[in-house]
Amino acid sequence: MLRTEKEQAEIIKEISGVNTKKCMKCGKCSASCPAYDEMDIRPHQFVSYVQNGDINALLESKSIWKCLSCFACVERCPRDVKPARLIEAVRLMVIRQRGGNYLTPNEVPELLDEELPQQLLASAFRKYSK
Amino acid sequence: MQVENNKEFRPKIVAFCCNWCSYAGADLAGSSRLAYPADVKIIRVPCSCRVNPMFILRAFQKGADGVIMCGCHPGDCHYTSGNYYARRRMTLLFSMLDYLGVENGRTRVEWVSAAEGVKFSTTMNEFVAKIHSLGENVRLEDLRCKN
Amino acid sequence: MYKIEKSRLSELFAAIAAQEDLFLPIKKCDQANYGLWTEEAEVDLDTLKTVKSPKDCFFPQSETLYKCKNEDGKLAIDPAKLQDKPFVVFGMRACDVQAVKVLDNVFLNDPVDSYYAARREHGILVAMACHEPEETCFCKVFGIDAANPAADVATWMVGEDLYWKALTEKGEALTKLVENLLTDADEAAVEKEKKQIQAIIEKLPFSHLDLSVFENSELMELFDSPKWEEMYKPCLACGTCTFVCPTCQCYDIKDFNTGSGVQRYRCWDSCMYSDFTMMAHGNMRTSQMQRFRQRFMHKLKYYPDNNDGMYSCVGCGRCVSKCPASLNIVKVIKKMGGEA
Amino acid sequence: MQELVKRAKELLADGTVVRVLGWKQGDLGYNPEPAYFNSEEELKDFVYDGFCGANLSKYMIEACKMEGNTLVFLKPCDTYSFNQLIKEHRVKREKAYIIGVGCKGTLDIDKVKNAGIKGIESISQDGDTLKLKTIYGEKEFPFNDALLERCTVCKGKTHQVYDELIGAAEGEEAGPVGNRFEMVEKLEAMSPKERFEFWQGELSKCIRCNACRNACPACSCLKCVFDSNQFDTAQKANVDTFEEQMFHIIRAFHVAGRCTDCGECSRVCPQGIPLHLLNRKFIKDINEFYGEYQAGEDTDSRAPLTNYTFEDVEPGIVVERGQK
Amino acid sequence: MQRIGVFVCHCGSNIAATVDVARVVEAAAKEPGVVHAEDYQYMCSEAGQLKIREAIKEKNLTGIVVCSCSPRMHENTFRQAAERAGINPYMVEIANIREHCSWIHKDMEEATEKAVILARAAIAKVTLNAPLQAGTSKVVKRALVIGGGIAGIQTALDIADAGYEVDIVEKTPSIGGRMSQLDKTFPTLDCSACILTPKMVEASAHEKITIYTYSEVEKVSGFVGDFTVDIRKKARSVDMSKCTGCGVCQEKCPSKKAPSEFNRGLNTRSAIYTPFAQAIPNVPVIDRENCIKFKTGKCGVCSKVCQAGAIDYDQQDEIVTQNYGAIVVATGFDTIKLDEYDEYSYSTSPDVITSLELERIMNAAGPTKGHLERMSDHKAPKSMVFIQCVGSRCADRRGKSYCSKICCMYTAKHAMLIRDKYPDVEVTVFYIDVRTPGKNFDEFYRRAVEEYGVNYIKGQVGKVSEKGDKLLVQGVDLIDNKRILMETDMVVLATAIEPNKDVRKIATMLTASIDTNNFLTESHAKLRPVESPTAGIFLSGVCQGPKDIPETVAQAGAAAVKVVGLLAKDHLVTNPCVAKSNELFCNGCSSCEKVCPYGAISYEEKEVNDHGIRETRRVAVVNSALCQGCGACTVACPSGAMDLQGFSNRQILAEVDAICK
Repeated sequence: MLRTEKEQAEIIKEISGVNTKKCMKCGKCSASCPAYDEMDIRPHQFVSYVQNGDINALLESKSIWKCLSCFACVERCPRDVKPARLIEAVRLMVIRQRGGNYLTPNEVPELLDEELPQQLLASAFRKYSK
Repeated sequence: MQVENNKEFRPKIVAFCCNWCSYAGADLAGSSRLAYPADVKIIRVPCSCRVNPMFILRAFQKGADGVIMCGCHPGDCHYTSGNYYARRRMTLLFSMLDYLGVENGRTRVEWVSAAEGVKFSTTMNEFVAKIHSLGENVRLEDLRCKN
Repeated sequence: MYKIEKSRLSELFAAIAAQEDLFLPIKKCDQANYGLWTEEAEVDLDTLKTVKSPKDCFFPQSETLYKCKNEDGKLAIDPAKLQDKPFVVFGMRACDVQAVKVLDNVFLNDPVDSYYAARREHGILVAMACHEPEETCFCKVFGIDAANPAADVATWMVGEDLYWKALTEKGEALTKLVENLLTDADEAAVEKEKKQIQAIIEKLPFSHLDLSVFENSELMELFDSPKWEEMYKPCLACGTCTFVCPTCQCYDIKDFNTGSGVQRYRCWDSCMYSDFTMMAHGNMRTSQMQRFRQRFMHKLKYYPDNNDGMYSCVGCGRCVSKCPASLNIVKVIKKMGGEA
Repeated sequence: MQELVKRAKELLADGTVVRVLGWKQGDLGYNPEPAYFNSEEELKDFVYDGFCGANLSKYMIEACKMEGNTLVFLKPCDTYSFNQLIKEHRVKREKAYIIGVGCKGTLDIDKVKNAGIKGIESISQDGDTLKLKTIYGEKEFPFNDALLERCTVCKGKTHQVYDELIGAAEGEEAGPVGNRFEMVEKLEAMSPKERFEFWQGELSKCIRCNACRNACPACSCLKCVFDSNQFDTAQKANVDTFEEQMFHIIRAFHVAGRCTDCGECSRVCPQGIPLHLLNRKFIKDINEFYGEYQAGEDTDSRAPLTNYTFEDVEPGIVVERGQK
Repeated sequence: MQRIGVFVCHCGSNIAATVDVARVVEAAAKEPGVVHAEDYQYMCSEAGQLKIREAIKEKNLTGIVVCSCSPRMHENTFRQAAERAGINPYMVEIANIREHCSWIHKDMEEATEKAVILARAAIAKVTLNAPLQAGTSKVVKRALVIGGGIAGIQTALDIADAGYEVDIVEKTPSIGGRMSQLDKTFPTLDCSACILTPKMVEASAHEKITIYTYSEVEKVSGFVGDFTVDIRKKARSVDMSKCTGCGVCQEKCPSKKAPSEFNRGLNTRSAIYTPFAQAIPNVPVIDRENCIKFKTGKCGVCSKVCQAGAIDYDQQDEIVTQNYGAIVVATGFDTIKLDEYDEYSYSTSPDVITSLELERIMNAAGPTKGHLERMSDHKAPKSMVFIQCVGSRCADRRGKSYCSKICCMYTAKHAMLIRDKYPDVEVTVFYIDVRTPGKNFDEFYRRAVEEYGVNYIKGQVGKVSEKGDKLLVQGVDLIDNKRILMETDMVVLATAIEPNKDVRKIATMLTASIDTNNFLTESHAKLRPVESPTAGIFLSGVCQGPKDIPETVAQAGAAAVKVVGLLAKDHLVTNPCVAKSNELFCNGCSSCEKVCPYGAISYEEKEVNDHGIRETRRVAVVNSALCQGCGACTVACPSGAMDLQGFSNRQILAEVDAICK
């Protein structure tokens, strides 16, 4: 069950479908990110961390919970790298290791708030469930 | 017995290569010493659009086990549009052969530029391996050419 | 006269095939054609006319004459083996049997065609009377009796039995070979069948065509008739009529490059084809009208003139049913003045 | 039919045409032949019924070389062939006066005969039933059961080119018809081995009579490649190995994108080989790969094989599709 | 019967180390038709060639096969050797036993076996070879240049200076192109107009140069040495022979609302206009879509004020047909559309502009007379942000995958000029990489940073949004890994460039090949960079790939030399391996004509004698000067009437047979 970081990096690439080699390190993902300041590891760094196999740092980072899943980085990336997918993949890996959802579908209606955009809820559900 | 037969099997493979891209790609594979099996024999044509379906059928009739056609990448044809016509012709021909029950791995088209010596070599290695797995061509051979 | 139950025919075929190659009508992909009998083959004796005639058994559509090879700069020739074993052709109709005689006149007269002669020598013809002649049949016009086929063995299918009668020495020999399967029979049932067949033939629409115009007219008069011009136009110049015809005997000789040598083969040719009799200088028959005329003049005039009045049409009617343009020799006979 | 004859006579009389190309009564109930009529007198033998299956467009190639104009009767599906021939400069539109004739479907006498009806003396039609007088008594046969395969998947009753219509209306729809690709799809679903056996069985019957080629309006070559020495491909050899298939593959390939699916090849094959299944495979592939295309619908579009787009599928699709 | 000689080359040890040359000779000698076979160390050497020539003479050879390296290397060498020995050069075939055999196989047995088969295939082919005669075609001593920018002008001048007639076709009312829109040029900060206009004047005054402005190429036929081109001269509505260029009509024109193309729509112009003051020719055109006279039938002011009586409302488009020996494409570029880049607010804020718009703003003849100001409120900016790589190096559908090459340098130029002229303006450049290969280029960029204090930040901008009358730029500094939120007055986008939209149409007319980005393809990326693969078509400027002015001018000169080299010949030798139709087999069906990329096939009604049948048939005729020998027609032809000389059906089949033996 214990995997090396390198193996984990491969799994993350596979889950996310991201080819990290396509990144040209322009930083537009980070520049576009609304949660940038909250993050310890920034979206553009996610790409290079995965590329370099520094997965433990990512698993422990708070960035994965700070990402809003707004996909601005995916939309604007000129090289079609999709950093948000990587973040999501790392998050999934953490959730799977812990085993258990933070959120179940039944809990969703209670959280509904007229003020909140639907997208946010969908994002939250993505984030906090397997 | 079966195994031994397969070991003996030396497929006959005809490769039609266009003069401007793929033949040059094969030359580059050669000068880069990128090996591929000697079963592949190349016929030079000016353009992939010169390859008549009749040539391919004839090769099978005379006992070829596989036929591959290589041309410039779509958009790069020396004659502007030749490979586009070739692409349609070969698509339809291959589909028809498949429909007649001929193993569809016996025919292949690959676009190889003059700079792609590596691609030429890997393509040929792959294709020869494929033909090895398919074995001898019996469905399209003219028995008169057997002896 | 012998008989055998219809249900035991497969035993009969197996017995013959155990000794000799047996060719008979076999149904494959919905069509009956003569083929080599095997246990799996679907024998079809009910179809009156096979698509191709049994001509193939004596004069195959394509046969290799010899092979030659370049062996270290020297030419090595390997001639094809002549037929040297007996074989049986079963189920031939009276017209098809007559057609073999037409071919004999061509191939067995000097110069003798050794390939054909060998097959004729070894071939045993087992004919079968036509139980239900069809509207396209007109063998009667050529004096052929579909009820009494004149082969080595004649057979009649009556009810649930096949009646068997050897007519020649070859036929006797074959009978001996399968004697243990046959039982003695009297001729009454067969005589009745014959009468019935003859009665039907009388009623067929083409049975009374009149050929006298071909006997009484000068060759050039027929040749120059303006009617050819009127008749040929629908002809598509395909070779269907000639390839289904049991008497067409024209062939071409060609070479096939096998890569390692050359096979010289001969194959049926068709006078309907534009390159028929093509020579270096060109072709003497340049129009389809001429080619069309050639076929029918040959069948109805040239051949009979050279063969004591024997026509080289046997009225099998295959061309009548197979011509894509519905042209046929009957229409020609009628047009030339042979309306019954 | 009388209306056709009447109109033909008028057009001959007023000099619009000098000859009529139609069908002539045969000597059996089911074998009318394509024929030229040069005078009013000759038109007495004119016939038009379900057995007039021949596609007269092919004859127009020769007719267009003759002096004067020709009146030709074309069934809806024949007009596709005519258009295609115009496109290929094989006929001249101005040399033809086209009467589009209505079509209720064309018949295959072999279907009747295969049902055991022998000795047919005459045939008449009564509503949906064919009444057959035979030597062996009176017989009946449902009209629809005698239809040629092509008519069970009729591509429409609309004439693509004509000068006038008789017995047909503009934009007429065909009744409910089957899916013409049904058998092709069935074959595609088979394993390669099954397909190979199917075709081996069918094609080995071929006698190389060339009826399919010579009846085909798309096979309009003055000199077929199989008749010339261009490819050293003998036309006359009949060997049950690859040579037969070579002929049929190349023939189908040469008419790919030009074949209107008129079905003449299968109609005329003396051995009943379903040759249309080869052409339809190409038609189906062309439709799927390059967009719907019906040859003969117009006279100026580029045929699929003389055309391309940058995004065309790669030949590898054949393998990919096979893996699904 | 052919008498064939086979010559097997050792190529030193290149071939002989893996192929048993002696066995190849032995096997070849046994092939039908072969009367001579030998091997030699280096067949391509003078001694080797001598062996070939001697054998041809001694053995009366009719054809030869050389088993050696790729025909791409030495086919011509051996053809010439054959010709010197008196046989037709096209009676030579090469069996490639080096690149395709000895170099890729290790096993001697295997390689030798393959070499024998390759030799056999070549022998089988040469047996069917027929002598071919290369034809000649004439050369029309006149060149056409499509596009009147700096690339076109320079090419035309160089060709004209060599003494040949040149026509320039320019789509807009004046020559000058993009360069005329620029203010200063890097890296020397020359005034663009100062260096361009003299060239424009020189071109217009050159006796060998004819300029067609407000004109487009309509149709091209023909082939290298003799192209026939239809040029559409669009109706100018002004008689060029009468107009004095006084400009009164433009002043008086009441319709002044049309956006100025020259100023990138930053201001407007009159309906009758010359794009800019130094336009050549200095003759206005009436833009009929905006002209009141053309829209309503009333007005006619320009006609009334024109002293010369040059206004002609009835003028029609005119087609000029001219023949040319060579054609140069110099169609240039445009900037890409930014409609889909919402994140930069280009469509919504007038203060977000492209660099080319900035050029006009900085230009003294531009919409602001050279004052740097915001387009929204005409206030002078206090700070400016430049964003690099907008649409360049993009893998998505919005942008271009390539680097536009010029942006880094012109941005440095802009930044430097602004800091120089307006030292109080803060200038920030967001970049991904700064790419400055070129003489004095990096020094130039460093000066912008070091001497002029331009603030370069590594990191692409994520978003530009409007905040009051300011623009809020959101980005990151990748070096410091810090969020940057910056308020600024103007944002300048270094927009990707792309080939002019019309180039696809022109490439199709010329059958010149084009790549997926619509840049014209060169014949060889390294060795023939200014020639299109289509003979007689040459490339100049950005239509071939992104480049700056000095590179463009250099390429223009190179293209001109190639053109001059072509025009200096009286005749061209044509490739004899062309298609040929057998009229006896031809159906006249037009299939071949449809697939011919060169328009080389035409049809004629011809009386033929087909084995005694005489009739008039529609038959295909190949113009052997036009045909390039691709063979597309041979496969389209169902009857096999069309065949390719040198690669005939029978020749290729013979090779197939020999290989499958």
